Amino acid sequence: MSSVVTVEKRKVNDYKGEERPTWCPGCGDFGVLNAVFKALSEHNFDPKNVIIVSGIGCSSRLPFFTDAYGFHTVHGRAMPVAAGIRAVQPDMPVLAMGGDGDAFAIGVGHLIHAIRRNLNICYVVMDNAVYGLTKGQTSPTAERGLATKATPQGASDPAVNPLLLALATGCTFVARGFSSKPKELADLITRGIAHEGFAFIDTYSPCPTFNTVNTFKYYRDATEDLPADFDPSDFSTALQYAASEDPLYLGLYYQAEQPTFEDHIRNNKPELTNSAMTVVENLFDQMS
Amino acid sequence: MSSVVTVEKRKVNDYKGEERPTWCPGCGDFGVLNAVFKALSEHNFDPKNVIIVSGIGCSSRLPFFTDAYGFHTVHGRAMPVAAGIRAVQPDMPVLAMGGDGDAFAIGVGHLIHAIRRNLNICYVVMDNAVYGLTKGQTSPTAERGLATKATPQGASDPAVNPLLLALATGCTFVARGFSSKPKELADLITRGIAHEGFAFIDTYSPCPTFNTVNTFKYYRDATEDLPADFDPSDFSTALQYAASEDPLYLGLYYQAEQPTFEDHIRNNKPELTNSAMTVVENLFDQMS
Amino acid sequence: MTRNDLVIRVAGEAGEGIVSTGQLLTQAALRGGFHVLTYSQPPSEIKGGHAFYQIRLSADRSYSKGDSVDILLAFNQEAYDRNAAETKDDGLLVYDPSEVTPSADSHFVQVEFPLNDIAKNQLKFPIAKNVVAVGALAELFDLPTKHLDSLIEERWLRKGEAVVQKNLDALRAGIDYVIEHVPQRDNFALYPEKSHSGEIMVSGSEAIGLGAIAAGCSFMAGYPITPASDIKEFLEIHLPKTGGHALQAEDELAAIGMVLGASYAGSKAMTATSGPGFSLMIEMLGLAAMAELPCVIVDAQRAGPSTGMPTRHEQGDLYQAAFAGHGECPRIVLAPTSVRDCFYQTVNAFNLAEKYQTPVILLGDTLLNVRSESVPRPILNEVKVIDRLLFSENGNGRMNGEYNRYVLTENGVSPMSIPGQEGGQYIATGLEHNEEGLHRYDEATHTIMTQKRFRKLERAALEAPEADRFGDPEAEVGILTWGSTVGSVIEVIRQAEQEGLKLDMLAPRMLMPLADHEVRPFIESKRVIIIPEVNYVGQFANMITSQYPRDYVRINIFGGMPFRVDWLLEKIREEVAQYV
Amino acid sequence: MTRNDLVIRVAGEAGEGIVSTGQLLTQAALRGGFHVLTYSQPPSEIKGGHAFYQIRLSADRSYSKGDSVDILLAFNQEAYDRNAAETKDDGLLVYDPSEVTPSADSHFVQVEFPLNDIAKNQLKFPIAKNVVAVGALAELFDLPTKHLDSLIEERWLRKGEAVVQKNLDALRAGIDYVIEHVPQRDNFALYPEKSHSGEIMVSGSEAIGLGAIAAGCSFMAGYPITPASDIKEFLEIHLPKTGGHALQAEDELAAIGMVLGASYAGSKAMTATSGPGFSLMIEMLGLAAMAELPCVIVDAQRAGPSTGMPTRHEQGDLYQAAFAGHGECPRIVLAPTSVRDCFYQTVNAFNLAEKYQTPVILLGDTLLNVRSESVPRPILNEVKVIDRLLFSENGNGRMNGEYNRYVLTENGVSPMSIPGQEGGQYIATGLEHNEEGLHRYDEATHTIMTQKRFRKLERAALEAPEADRFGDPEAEVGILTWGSTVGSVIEVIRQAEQEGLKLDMLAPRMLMPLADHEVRPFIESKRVIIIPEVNYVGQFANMITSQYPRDYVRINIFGGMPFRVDWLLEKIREEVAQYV
Ligand SMILES: Cc1ncc(C[n+]2csc(CCOP(=O)(O)OP(=O)(O)O)c2C)c(N)n1
Ligand SMILES: Cc1ncc(C[n+]2csc(CCOP(=O)(O)OP(=O)(O)O)c2C)c(N)n1
Ligand code: SF4
Ligand code: SF4
Ligand SMILES: [Mg+2]
Ligand SMILES: [Mg+2]
Repeated sequence: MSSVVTVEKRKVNDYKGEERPTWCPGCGDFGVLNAVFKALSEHNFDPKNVIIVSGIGCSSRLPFFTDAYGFHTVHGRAMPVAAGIRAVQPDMPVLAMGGDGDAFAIGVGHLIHAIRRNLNICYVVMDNAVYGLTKGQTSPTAERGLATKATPQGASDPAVNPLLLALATGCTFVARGFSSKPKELADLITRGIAHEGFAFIDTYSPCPTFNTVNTFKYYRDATEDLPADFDPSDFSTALQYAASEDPLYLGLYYQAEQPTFEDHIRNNKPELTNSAMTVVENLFDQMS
Repeated sequence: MSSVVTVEKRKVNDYKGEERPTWCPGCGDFGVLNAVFKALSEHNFDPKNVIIVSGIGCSSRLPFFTDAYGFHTVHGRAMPVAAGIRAVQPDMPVLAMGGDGDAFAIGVGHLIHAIRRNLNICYVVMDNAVYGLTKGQTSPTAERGLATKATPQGASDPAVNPLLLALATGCTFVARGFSSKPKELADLITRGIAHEGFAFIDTYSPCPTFNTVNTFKYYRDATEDLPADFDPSDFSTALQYAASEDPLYLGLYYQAEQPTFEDHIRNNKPELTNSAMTVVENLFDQMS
Repeated sequence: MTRNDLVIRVAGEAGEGIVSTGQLLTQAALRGGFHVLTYSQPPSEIKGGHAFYQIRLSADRSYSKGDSVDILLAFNQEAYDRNAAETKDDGLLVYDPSEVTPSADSHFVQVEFPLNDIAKNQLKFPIAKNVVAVGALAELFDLPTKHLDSLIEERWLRKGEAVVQKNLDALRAGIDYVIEHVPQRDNFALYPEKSHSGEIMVSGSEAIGLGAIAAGCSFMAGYPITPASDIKEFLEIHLPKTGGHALQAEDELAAIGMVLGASYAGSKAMTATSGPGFSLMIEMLGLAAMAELPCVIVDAQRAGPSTGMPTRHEQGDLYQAAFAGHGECPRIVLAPTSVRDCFYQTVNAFNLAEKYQTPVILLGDTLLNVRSESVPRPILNEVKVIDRLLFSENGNGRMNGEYNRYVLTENGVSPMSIPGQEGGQYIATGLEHNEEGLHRYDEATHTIMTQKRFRKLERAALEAPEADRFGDPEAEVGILTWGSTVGSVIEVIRQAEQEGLKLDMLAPRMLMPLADHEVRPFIESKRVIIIPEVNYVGQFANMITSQYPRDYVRINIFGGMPFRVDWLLEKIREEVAQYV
Repeated sequence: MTRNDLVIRVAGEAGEGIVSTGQLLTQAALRGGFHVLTYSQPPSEIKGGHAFYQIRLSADRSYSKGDSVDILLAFNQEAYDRNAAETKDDGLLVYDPSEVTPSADSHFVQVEFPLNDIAKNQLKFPIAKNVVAVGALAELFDLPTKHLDSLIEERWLRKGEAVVQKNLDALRAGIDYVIEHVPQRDNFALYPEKSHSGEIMVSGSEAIGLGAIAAGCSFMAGYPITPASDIKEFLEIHLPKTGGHALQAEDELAAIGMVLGASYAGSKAMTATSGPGFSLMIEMLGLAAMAELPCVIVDAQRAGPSTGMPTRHEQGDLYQAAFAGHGECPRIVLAPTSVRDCFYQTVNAFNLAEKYQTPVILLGDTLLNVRSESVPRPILNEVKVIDRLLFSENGNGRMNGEYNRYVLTENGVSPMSIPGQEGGQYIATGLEHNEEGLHRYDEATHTIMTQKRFRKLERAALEAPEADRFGDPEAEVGILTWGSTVGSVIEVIRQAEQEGLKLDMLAPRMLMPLADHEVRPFIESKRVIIIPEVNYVGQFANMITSQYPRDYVRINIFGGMPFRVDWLLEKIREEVAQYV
């Protein structure tokens, strides 16, 4: 009477949404989207059990192009929304996706606190050093002097180093990917999802429309894989490599185990909980 | 006919305001206020040429107790207000003063960007690991587990390390002070004011009313001066010492020279500027 | 002579037992069957400074803090100086002559009460000073000692028998002193125990917390701010007992963000804040409205603008609650009218949020949130809880065989899905979107979807929680008001009636949208309508006028304090005189 | 037959020269002395997708984009399919037969125009396709070639003589083709050059930037957002020329914070944003009101709520501008009624901010900010600039021998000091404060200071910038409107007049506070008042009703588009019919 359940391994196509991506031809975000599909299929998640949260920006449109549950929030607020989701559904995988402006300008305060909480999500920042959706202003990851059509005078401040920032605030999984290395990126995202805690993957994802400096070629020339014998459990080496400006290393810089936000929430509950009305009655008793 | 102008050196009392501090007896902020007076008198600034900006919190009340110009802003927004002031008055010394909640919870995004801009101000954070003014909730610098009357379940997240955060985001002057070491603190603030760029001084300033763990005694036992031969120009050593949890080092961790926000503003202007109406007329011409 | 209403104020240096003295009396009086209503004013200083705790005891239910003080216990000279003016001329002043020298021309009945001396020298237990005071005050208004005895036992039991006994002695010392030295204390005695036994003593903030739990709230995120922090702290402790969770976010933007995430994930979620924090939530209020996510935002109003006066009272955020948000942004606004109502309107807030998938703003204020009051214990199995309308695989929410999150319906409400639900995938977004939830910018979509979102409000108005009514329905003079001002108005109406002036009050509990079926008949049936509120521009009066154009009499105060009953009655008398 | 009004639309794939084609024509027409008004709709896609650029040319000034298209240049099939419906039945369709196949039943005058063929095969210069098209269109409406010749020279001179010549050839090829193949083109010819020469071609965003500079603005901070980014980008380039500075902040909270810091430090400062960013500024709007810091906030409205439809039009933020902010938070709201008015109202915004030391919100919108229009060149020495009222050591702002920042005055305005000024030290704060600026929480202070802050608004209303008037002052039917809707209304009134229907329009430019001396007489003198606006609830209509209770006829649309003139006229006719 027992039946054998063959769990069919899902394919990349099973995660595609009906909506076709609206990105410009040649946009780096296509590569990231594919890597996400790949990572999801690696985990063989049922799309109905995945939630993808994003902010606002070209990159933040990504949830629309998948078949998962999604929340396209407002500019800079993907992190708190993800935290609220995880507080309620601590067992459902949550990916956060968005741009560098979203993550490091308006949203950087939340990013730091999401990292500090060790929120168990995987956050992929599609880093193109500009604001794509608003037509090409420089973002916090633009190198000082980067000039664009919208900001012809060039960026006036030095770039934020997202990896150092993540490491300094206690991030338990810190990596850098590149949209045009789809296999490696998919692998990083797969591992980031598997990681228990906050997985941060800063990902070069060029914007050919508005950033003519930080192109695919630029990143291909500037990047290099982390050494084969690199030890991602060593915090100070990670800091050192993260500070490097030439080359820019790709790969997993650091991984550590720490209690998560979700652990805390689970531990905060008594073993036996009561119905709402019982709890209220008991409180009334105490107030008489 | 020439007259000799004797510049009288100003005294600490010359910087006191009419309003007496409203802090609880024994609050660490008294020591910080005195150190500020001392630093201002070291520089012999005329009080009318100093601006003190703050957020909201017990500590942020500080401007009211001085005779300088001041802006007691809203919670978490001291940094942008200070930037606006400096953009307009790039030669007038600006101090920013506030609490750890103000700086590292609601205001941390702005802090990072003020640091990145290398805004030429001196920012003293009075760190008591709690929200004093709202009666004792834990702040982002509270160690995990710190329980207070308002948060009896204890802090659920690990503490932010303000020094690492500042270093990772490119801060050009990073120091730690302690309210009960008035001479050393005054000296740090004096040097922070003299520094060309963003001077960040995280300062232990206990709240005896709401934090019964991180007391004066606690910090006296936990802290130690940076070694006498410490070299504040060495970034990686600074990172290393900043990461130390036992002991907690006091002193100047790091100092570097970098272009400032104000440099950029000065450089952005043409040598000869025009009257507003001339500029507008010229633009009209181009639009015909 | 005994009275049925007594206001006692304990005043002194903040942090020196003012609050504990008041609370002990309060609880004893509650158990004694009196109605109890407290009022306190925290000091403006960070610590220390002058503070007081006031208790109004009455046989019948009272509705406001009481305009003036019957018994003033002044712990020090400043307490006397600051509070004498608010004490009735025939009131009773209790003071320690070692601390206080009353002015020569004082009219009060004065009781010299060597508190420090008794505690220190007679009892050899200086910190029992407050308990001595409690005994004295209780004796003055004739509270049976049994309640105090048992409260003292409960309170100090953990410290051992000896400590309990010492406190009981202190209590007795206070009682004895009064018996001996205040022969004519009849004047302050209250009617014997009345029918308020079985009530619970609760603050507005606690009532909101209790309402949230009862309504099924399972997530709360907040950020500390006066006077809303108590709600967060209450839920941090009690929500986990139901399996829920409350937490402190890094700021208010994060708090509302978390709430929307939790709501999307299937939870009934809320935040609580005051004006400054509420202002920071406005962008995401719009997101909730657009994505049609249920959520409850409590705004415990305080005096503004900006940081304003964090510990003072004002009804200044109605405009913000009703109108803030860029673009046409539907929301429901509720205002409880009493501490008790805080419980019920919080339940309604969650029910409306779920039923109409829209943000609901609950307007508390310093007066309501901070005040403790004895209120009838809510009967929980009469509390109706509404849960989310979910799509079902072969019924609700399907279009062309697929789930459509924003399917158009008659009442504008579309079935939701919860992550994990098979076939329920959709993208919640702040962009304009079609029925499927995909972003679309054409004229037809925006027109239809705007109508859909507002249609929900039209329906909600039909089911608005019943307005608060008081007074004579036949009266020609109507008072239209809202929120905590209702307390003062009820007492005004009672007093006016005794003087032969008939008044009728309507206080809508749903302020946005207004329930036309309640408001219109009231407005149409009155010759004169008076709108008192604690703000400058007459925010409610303006809202009413724009919907029901006619003339209204506005009465506004804006000094950080609630309406005094005598003052408001006088004002109303003046206004009515002009129309007669 | 020649006409005096012509609407040309160039449609195709975004990024394929639509905008450059349109702009070349626009500038040439400007120099030709026509009035020019443009309208464009950016695609909803991030790149690519369908887009168009529309130009309305007229001998007399026109006020709206034009309801329908006279000449449609369709670059591809989608462009034809999407825009044919908006093209007049007797309109002209110009298309490349290699790209477009018009439908069989099309009524248009159709011109097959082998653009690609000419550019590629005849000229051997494929990218000159757009210039060929410009030549063709210019010839159709009879624009003197000299303006195009010189524009082409100016534009390509840097690339060398040869390139200039090639483009001139392309232009000529387009002209020649039309001369040869479209004999009956008279129908599209415009009146010869009229009196608009000497005008400047400017967008609303540019006009705001120019107004700011003219008013003495020396600091601007912003954060990119559609449709306001252009203002920041304009000022980033041009403000430094006066010694000022504009910069991109990390978010809108920072932008408004910087503005307040700059204002405190003595600068005239502004920010510019759209709805979502404006919502984030609300907390600090209150700080500006409380600390009485002058500042200008431009809100270029777009369709909401939430992220809404970033590229679409709506007048949906009036409520937010007028009412957002916790507590009683005074502010001034201005709404320019045309591109030209954007310049003048920006100047007024700065003047009012300085004079009344209060935040001033300037409401632009997608229509005004994005549109380019030829407008009379402002005469700068007629522009009045008001500077800050500073305290002086022995005059203004002193009390008991000391400077008092918030000294009480008759009009509520107290002299300011600027850091560095001797004896001028004070603490700007969002706490309630006394005249000295020290925080105080007593009833009297809050009452008096609230009145002070609102007294300023009462005065400001008396000096409101004059309302926009149009139409017949004797008409019994009044139209009350605001902002960019004025353009459509003016054209409605003109057209109605030709049909014998008399209408009169009042559009206040100051919406908060309202100028009673303008609004009341208008309202009292009309039998019927119609309030058209592009939003759902009738935000302006509600504000008007609450202040001037009576019945109004509301006309609302909310599809992301401005009013069509013909539709609005028809609606008004219907409404008026009911009242006659
Ligand atoms: C509060 C708010 N401010 C500004 C905007 C306008 N805006 C939309 S996307 C964006 C930046 C996008 O940059 P990034 O996050 O790097 O994403 P990208 O488009 O480059 O992928 C901005 C500023 C907004 N939607 N909301
Ligand atoms: C927007 C906003 N949220 C919350 C508050 C309430 N609040 C006032 S001070 C404060 C925190 C103070 O903590 P900290 O900055 O550490 O200063 P401290 O009092 O400890 O010196 C908070 C949350 C506020 N004023 N504004
Ligand atoms: S604008 Fe840039 S980031 Fe946006 S879709 Fe196009 S290429 Fe990608
Ligand atoms: S509450 Fe704490 S931080 Fe505030 S004044 Fe008192 S001791 Fe200082
Ligand atoms: Mg980007
Ligand atoms: Mg603190």
